[in-house]
Amino acid sequence: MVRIEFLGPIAKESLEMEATSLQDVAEALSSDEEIKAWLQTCAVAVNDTLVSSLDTPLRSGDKISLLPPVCGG
Amino acid sequence: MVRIEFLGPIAKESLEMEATSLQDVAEALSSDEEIKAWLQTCAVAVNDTLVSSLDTPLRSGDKISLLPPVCGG
Amino acid sequence: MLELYDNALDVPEILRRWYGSEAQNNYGAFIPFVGTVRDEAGIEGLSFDIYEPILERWFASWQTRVKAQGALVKMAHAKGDVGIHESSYIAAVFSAKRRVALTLIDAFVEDFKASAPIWKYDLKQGERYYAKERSTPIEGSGLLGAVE
Amino acid sequence: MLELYDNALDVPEILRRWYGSEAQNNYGAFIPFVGTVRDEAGIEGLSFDIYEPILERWFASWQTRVKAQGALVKMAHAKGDVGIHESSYIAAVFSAKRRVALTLIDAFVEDFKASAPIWKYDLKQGERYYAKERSTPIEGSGLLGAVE
Repeated sequence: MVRIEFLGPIAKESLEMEATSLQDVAEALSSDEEIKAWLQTCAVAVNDTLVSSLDTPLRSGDKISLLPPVCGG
Repeated sequence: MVRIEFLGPIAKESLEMEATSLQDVAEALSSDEEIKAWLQTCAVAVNDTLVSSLDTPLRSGDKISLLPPVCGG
Repeated sequence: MLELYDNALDVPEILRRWYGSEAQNNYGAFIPFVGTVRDEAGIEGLSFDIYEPILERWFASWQTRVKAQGALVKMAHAKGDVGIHESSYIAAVFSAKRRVALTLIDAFVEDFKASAPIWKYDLKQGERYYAKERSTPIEGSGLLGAVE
Repeated sequence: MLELYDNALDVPEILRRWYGSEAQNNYGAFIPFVGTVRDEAGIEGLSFDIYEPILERWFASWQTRVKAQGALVKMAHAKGDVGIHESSYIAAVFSAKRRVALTLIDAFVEDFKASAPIWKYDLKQGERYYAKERSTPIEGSGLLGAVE
């Protein structure tokens, strides 16, 4: 099981799922209409490191974070 | 009579001379070996406004200032 | 030196402390950037969410980068609500030379705006509204949206 | 707002006062630049001469220029001797937007170095030595040297 966290303005509780890569996570989240709208503009971190490939392998216990567009300052 | 002031590190008392243009001032100062060494690197102000032409006319009572290279801060 | 505060920053106190802490360390230039909430668009203030683990990593990577140039960065940011004319953000660079400091404060503040995991909300009638139009997708965003 | 002081600047006090004086004026960005005397080349400190009439005109022209962009500049500088690790110079920009403020503080500080009628001396064993090698001729210099 991996854990998915939605940060900032995404009004969604975190959830857990079975996944061996980000590809699996992408497919699962795309089926949720509410989340799907955010996917185009969100960055993704695995265990608090930003990642850039869907092939990123996942292990049980990993934390995946979705980071929507930012505006600090 | 115009008054010539030497600013900052130029160790020279101010002086007065007859002059109707900066050309006259340039010629007079060039004959002073101590001052001549500064002329190539000094900016010139007439009555506290920087000027860029030797043809600048002068009137009696004008103040001419020589500003050597600067380094504020 | 990354400092997070609940609500508005005490700007004079933070600047005094940062300046004092480096005063004997032979930096010739100190440039703080202070961000203040403007009275605009009928807001009562702004509110901020911060995801601290990634902010700390982002900040640490900057500290390493500027250290290679003999410089130092500091940053303070507010969490939660900050009223109009109060300050939410201070960044600062210390370096030996002015040119390095001027270049780094610009690069740091711009990358902060583009990359730091902080979300801004307008406060209107006590409610938070995500400042979506003023927000920037972090570089590499959209990864999970590439799947059909 | 051009302030000249005998000897070193009280940085926290000046920053506190400048920040406070503009806090309600809806500027979103405040960027001070603080210059501090470095311990280098065996100096005991630096010393400064200022020609105030031309400095005031130079500063006033900058104030007019930044005002056209909705911004504000302030500056403080030391006259006379300033010791190692003490501050001799503060410049600051206030503006609505960060991009304007970042661009203006850079341009202001660089033009200050190139144009402000201030002369710097190294202090060694109580004597002043003109910092000739670090000094810059003001634009248009050499006018009187063009005569044969």
